[in-house]
Amino acid sequence: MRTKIVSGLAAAVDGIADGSTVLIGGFGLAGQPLSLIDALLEQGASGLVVVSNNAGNADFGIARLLAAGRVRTVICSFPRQSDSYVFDELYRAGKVELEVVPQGTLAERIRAGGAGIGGFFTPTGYGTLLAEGKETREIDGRGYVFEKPIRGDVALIGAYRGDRLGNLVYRKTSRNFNPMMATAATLTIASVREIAEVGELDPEAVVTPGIHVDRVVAA
Amino acid sequence: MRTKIVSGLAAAVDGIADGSTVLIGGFGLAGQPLSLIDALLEQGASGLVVVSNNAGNADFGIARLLAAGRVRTVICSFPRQSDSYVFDELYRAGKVELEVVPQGTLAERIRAGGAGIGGFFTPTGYGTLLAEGKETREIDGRGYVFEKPIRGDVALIGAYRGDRLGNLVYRKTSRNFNPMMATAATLTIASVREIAEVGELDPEAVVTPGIHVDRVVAA
Amino acid sequence: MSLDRDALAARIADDIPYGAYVNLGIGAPTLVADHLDPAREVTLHTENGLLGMGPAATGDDIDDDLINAGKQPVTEHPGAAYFSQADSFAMMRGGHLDICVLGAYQVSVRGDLANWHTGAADAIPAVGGAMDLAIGAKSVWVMMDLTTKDGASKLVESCSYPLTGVACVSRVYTGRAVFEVGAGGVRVLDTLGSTLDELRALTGLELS
Amino acid sequence: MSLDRDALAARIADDIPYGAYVNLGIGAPTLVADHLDPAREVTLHTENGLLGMGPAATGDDIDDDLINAGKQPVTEHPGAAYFSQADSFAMMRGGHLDICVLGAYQVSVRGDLANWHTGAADAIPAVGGAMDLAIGAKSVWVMMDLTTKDGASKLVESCSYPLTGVACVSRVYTGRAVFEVGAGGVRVLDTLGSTLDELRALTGLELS
Repeated sequence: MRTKIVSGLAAAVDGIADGSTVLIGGFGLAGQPLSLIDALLEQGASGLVVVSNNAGNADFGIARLLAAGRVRTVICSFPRQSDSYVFDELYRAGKVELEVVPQGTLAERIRAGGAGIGGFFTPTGYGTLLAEGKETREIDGRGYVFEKPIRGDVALIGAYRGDRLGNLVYRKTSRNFNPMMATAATLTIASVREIAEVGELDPEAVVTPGIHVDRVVAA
Repeated sequence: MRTKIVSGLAAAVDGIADGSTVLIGGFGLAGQPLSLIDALLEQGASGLVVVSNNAGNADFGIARLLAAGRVRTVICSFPRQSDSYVFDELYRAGKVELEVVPQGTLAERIRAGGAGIGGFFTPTGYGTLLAEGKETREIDGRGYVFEKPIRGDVALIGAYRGDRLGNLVYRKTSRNFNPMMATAATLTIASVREIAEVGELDPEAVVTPGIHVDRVVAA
Repeated sequence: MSLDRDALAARIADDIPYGAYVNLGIGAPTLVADHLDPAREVTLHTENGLLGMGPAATGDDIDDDLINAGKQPVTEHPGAAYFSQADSFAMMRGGHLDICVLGAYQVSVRGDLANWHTGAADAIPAVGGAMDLAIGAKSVWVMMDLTTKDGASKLVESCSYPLTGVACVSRVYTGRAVFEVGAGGVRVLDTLGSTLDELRALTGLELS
Repeated sequence: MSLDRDALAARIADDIPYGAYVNLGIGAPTLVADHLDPAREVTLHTENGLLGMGPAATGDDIDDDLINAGKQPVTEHPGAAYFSQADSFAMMRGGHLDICVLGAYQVSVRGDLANWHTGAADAIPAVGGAMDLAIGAKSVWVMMDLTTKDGASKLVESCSYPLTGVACVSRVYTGRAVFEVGAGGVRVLDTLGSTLDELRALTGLELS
């Protein structure tokens, strides 16, 4: 019987290559797949490009990957937080590159990556530093900035429940970036708090259909 | 107490102006808001631009609006059906204009209209008749066509259940174009089969949050 | 020798790998569903907003809210999911489907597809999801007769009908033979008992 | 005379119309929520994916999965809805929110907003949702002190800090006065007891 459920975190992150672009779900801690990030650290891949809303908190999650020197570039909307000292130090030391993207543009670029859209015009950021060097266009009298899709080699997803077909549901605001990231990577790995039986998840309420998910691990 | 629920179909379609662009949900009959369309016919607005997947079936729904001469232009993906004789005759007689849009592009253009996106590049239709006269661009070696957002003055939505705040859920494949259309109109009017109490709809499973809906009518 | 439509559908079903996500176009391709071995756990997508589509609905199972892209009543399998058409076509356009099987008027040797418009001056254009399906799946297969009723080859050097998609088809299943098409031109994958000379005569193409 | 931060929040709350959909930015603007009359049925949006946000969560109500854009635990009201950040920012960018109340470093007389970056050479840039909020809502209101601690006006002819959005703010609430800004320049809406001359002295602007 077909199953995307893998046993154990090591199996979940198996095969992630050095230099991969890794999309990591979560907004702050909500929906951040901490156990998968720890497993990725264990697995050893380095030279990573991490795409996430933040650049790590305190000494866990993305901050651990950063502290271990595994991350070459961070693409995020908000690196600076009260407890982002790991990122801050690396950044000031020139040891990690940063691309700052407005939060809604980040979400939309990832969605575009998963949806086969080649790029789009957004009014967000028009006339600001973050639009410098980017194509702009006036459409119906309003200024827009051209933004390109973002895709990952891998996505690490923090979900609530998932079944063996890969169907996922999230819980409250931990949904955040996870559904788009699940669609935009070559290998999508989801950690779930509970495994559901096939048919248990309401087909009207599945947020990420199984087609977008390659591996599911209970963690 | 605030409520978006209106009593009766006449109140639901009140104020729709001649010349309006009307987004009409549904794919074939599933999710097509037949009672709202009938009410619009009764209300009398003419010179309408109708945006919908199809151009009417037999003698009901959009076909009734067409037969009554209320529609100036149809923007749709698939006008020709076994029972689209009303549209077919008007079209051949030069009495209605037609813009044919690939189905996925139609869905994405309406989504863009509701999401404040100024336009996007899609690979769909590249190198075909439907891309003639449109801007194209090669991105990472693939050809794309530039497509613009679609917005409506009015959206007529066929939902399953809705509450007084305007939250909506759909049923099975009757969801189709309805959620995007609900976001892309100045005035969004939803017909629902059942009114739900506030709090009855699972916040995780609401497909159209109430912010997108102006009027709800049980019909 | 040649396969009839049902045998051809069975052959296509047999070529679909275990666990694939598949969209079957309106018309003959829907026959493929009847031949899919359930043990192979193929998941069917219908672009009007359902992944995990089951067989056609009959009798009391008919539900007006549950239809396929051809607007026929269908059923859902356990583990199904519903979504909007924006999400459904994002799934298609984003390359998440493994295989799409489509009918065609013509396919060119480099994989151009013509299946939405005859080009007739009085035809009412109607594209539906055809152009999205043509360019969306990882592999696009065509199921068609090799020739028209008049004997003209539908596998052609260059399509005379308006295109649905450019260089998008990788494989063409006909009752007379199975072909590979694409940047490298056309190649016969399976003669289905025909001789190459017979196929050359039917198509007017240099075949090997 | 001037309003303290809490009184200013109350004043803003009082200006929000019945039934409005509102996003309150991180920092001082969140105080506005405490002053909203429930009878006015204002619906709060938090851009991390919730419409129908309730008050801050305390004690047993704290749920790590339910936070606001400032990552503080909050609650949900009956009739709430959760959605992805793509949908949440589509809601914002698409102009569906009625009002967004934001803090600011500077606002120009034509409504330019600077609230994300001090421009300091060693600052780590971090924009979050600021640029989306700046251009998304139907009306963008700023809640800020009129002057910095050093006495420099934050309402300026032209922003010296990097912009968050161009010509996007329509109203500026400060403890000293309420201003309208935009294409027509700046206008005092409510002096809150200050004299025009006092406000001119504080801002260095031609005010009327």
